[in-house]
Amino acid sequence: MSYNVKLEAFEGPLDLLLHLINRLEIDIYDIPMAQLTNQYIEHLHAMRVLELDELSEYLVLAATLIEIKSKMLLPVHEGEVFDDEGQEFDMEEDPREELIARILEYKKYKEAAVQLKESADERAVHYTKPPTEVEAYGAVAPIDSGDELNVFDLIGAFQRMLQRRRLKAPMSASITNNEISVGEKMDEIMSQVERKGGTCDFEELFEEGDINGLIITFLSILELMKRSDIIVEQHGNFDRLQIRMQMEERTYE
Amino acid sequence: MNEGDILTATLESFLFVAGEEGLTLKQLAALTVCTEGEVTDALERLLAGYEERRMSGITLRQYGGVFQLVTKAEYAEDIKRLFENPPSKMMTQAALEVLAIIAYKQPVTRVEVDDVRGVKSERAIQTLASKGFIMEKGRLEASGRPILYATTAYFLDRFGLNSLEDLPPLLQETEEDEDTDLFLTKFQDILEAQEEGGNSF
Amino acid sequence: MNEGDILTATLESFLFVAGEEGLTLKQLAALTVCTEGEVTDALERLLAGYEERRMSGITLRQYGGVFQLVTKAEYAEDIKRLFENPPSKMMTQAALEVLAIIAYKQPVTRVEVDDVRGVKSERAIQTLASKGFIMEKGRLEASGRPILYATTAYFLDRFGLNSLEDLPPLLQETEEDEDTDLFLTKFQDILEAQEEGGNSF
Repeated sequence: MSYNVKLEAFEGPLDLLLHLINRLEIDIYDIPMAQLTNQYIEHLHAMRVLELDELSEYLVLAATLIEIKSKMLLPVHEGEVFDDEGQEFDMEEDPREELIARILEYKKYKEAAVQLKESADERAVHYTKPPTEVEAYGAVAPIDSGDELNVFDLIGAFQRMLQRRRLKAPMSASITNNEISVGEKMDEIMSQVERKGGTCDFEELFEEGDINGLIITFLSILELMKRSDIIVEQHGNFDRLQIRMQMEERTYE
Repeated sequence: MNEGDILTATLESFLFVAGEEGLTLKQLAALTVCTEGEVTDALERLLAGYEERRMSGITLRQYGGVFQLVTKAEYAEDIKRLFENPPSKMMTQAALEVLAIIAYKQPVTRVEVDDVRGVKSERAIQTLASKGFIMEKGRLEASGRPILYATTAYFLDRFGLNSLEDLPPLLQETEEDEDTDLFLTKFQDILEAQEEGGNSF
Repeated sequence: MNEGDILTATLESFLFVAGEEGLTLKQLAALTVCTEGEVTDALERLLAGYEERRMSGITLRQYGGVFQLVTKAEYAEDIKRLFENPPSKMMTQAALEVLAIIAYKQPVTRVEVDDVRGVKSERAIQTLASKGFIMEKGRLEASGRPILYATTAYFLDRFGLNSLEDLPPLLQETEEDEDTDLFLTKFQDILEAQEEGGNSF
C-alpha cells in the first residue's frame, strides 16, 4: 500500500499518530499496537522530504511504538509479571499507558488551538480605533508613570502600529469616474502653481485623492519636469521639495 | 440632565479617546470619582443603548481586562473594505498549538512545550514573541535556569478574552477524570478478584 | 431594521475606525455605495442622535471637508485630566511606538521614525528625550546633518534589559513589500490605461 503523504500536513510525530488513530478509527484507550506501528512506519517511508532534525523526532516515536509493541508480546503470567529487567511490576500497568497519555495531552492542546483560532476570528470582526493623540487636548502625557514597563509593551505597541498602518482610507474604485488624464492634471498643476505665485510645496499637490489620483499627479509632475516647464528643488536633505514654474503656462490637451 | 446620563456620557468620551488601549473598571472609577458599582451600572446603560439603537455602528466590549469601544460585528465586511490589506494574517498551525500550550500551562518552559508537541517549538515561540502574543516571565529555578513563557495582555485582546479565566476549558479534562475513575474501578475489580482467588501479591 | 438606520450605523462604524483621520463625504459615499445626498442625510441623523442623546459623550464634526467622530466639548477638561494623570501605562502608545522604532533601528533620524509611523513624531521624541529614554547620538553625515537618536542606559534599565542584544527579534513580515508591490502593480495598470487611451505625455 502506498500513501500520498503531505508532510506539511503534520505538526510532528504525535500529530501523525493522532491522524492515524482517527483515520483507522482506533479506540485510543485500546490501541492495536501492531497495526498502528505498521501504519506509522509506512507513513514515515512515504514522507521522503523530511529534514534530518524532524526525521529524528519521528524516529524516536517509531522506536517507542516498536518497544511498546514488543512489550505487549511478552507472555503475561498469572499473578506474576516482570518487565525486561526482571523487576516485578504492577499487573494493571499497560505498556501503552504513557503513550495514550501523551497522545491525549497533545490532542487536548491541538483542540484548544482550534478554539483559540475561532475566538480570534470572532474578535477580529470588531474593529477599534487608535487612541486619540494627546496633543488634540493640549495636554502633555507623562510617559513614565512609574509602572513597570517591559520590552513586550514595546512590541505590542509596534504591532498595533502595523495594524493601524494598514488602514488606508480612500478606495480607488470610487474615484475612477472622476479620474482625469495626465494631460488634464498637468494643466491643473500649472494653474495651481501659478495661483500660488509661481512656486508651491511638492506635498501640496498631493493633498487629496486616492492612490490612482496620486499616481496621476506624480506622473504629471515627472512629465512637466521632462518638458522643463517646472523645476523641482530641495534646499536641504530633509527639506520639503519645492515646485517652481519655469515658463509661461501652456495647454497640453 | 440627570447624573447617571452625565456619567454614562463621560465614560463614553473616555473610552472613545482611549480607543484600542481601553480602560479598566478601576481606572474608570478613579477617573470619574465614582464607585465601581456606579460605573458598572453606567456601562450597562451604555451597552444597552448601543445594542438597542439600530442607528449605532459601535458597541462596548471587555477584552484583556479593559473596556473598549469596538464596531459591531455586522459591519465587519464593510469595514474590511477600508483596508487595503486584510488586517490579520492567519497564524500557522504550529504557532497556534504553541500558543495554546503556553496559554493553558503558563508559565512554561520551551522544553515543556516541546514535550507536549513532540517536536521543537523554538521558531514558533520566536514568532509569537515578536508578534507580541507571548513574553518571557522569569526563569525556572532549576538547572540551566530555562526561560519561562507567558501570554501578554495583547494576546487576550486579540483573541477576544477578558482574562485567562475566559480560556475555554480544555476539552478532555473530564474524559481524563473518567479515565482515572475507570482505572480505579478496574483496579478495585482486580484487587477483589485477587482476594477472592486467594492470590496475594 | 430600515435601510436608513443601517446606513447610519455603517457610517458610524467607518468614522469610528478612521479615528482622527476622518473620512470625506466622497469617501463615505464610495464606501457605502450610496449617493452623497443619502450619506449627508444619514450623517445628519447621526449628528441629531448624538446631540439629542444625553448619554452620549461623542459627536460628529466636519473639519476641512473631513467628517470625524470627536468627544463632546463638555468633556474636554475631564479628558485633559485623563491625559495628564494616566491611570496606568495607557496613552503611551505613541511614545511606545517611537521608542520601539528607535530601539530597533538606532541610530535613527526623526524623519526615519516619521516614515515608519506615517505620522509626525517630534513631540513624542521630545518627551522621550526629556524622560531620559533616548538621547542624541551624533548626526547623520548627509545634507542638513539631521540628529541621530539612540536609546540610553536608563532605557535598558527601565525595560529590564541587560543590553540591546536582549531585545527580542521583531517580526515585520513582508507587509511593506506587499504594499510596494500593490503600488507598483497599480502604477503599471494606470500607465497601460493611459497609453491605451491614446494619451501621450
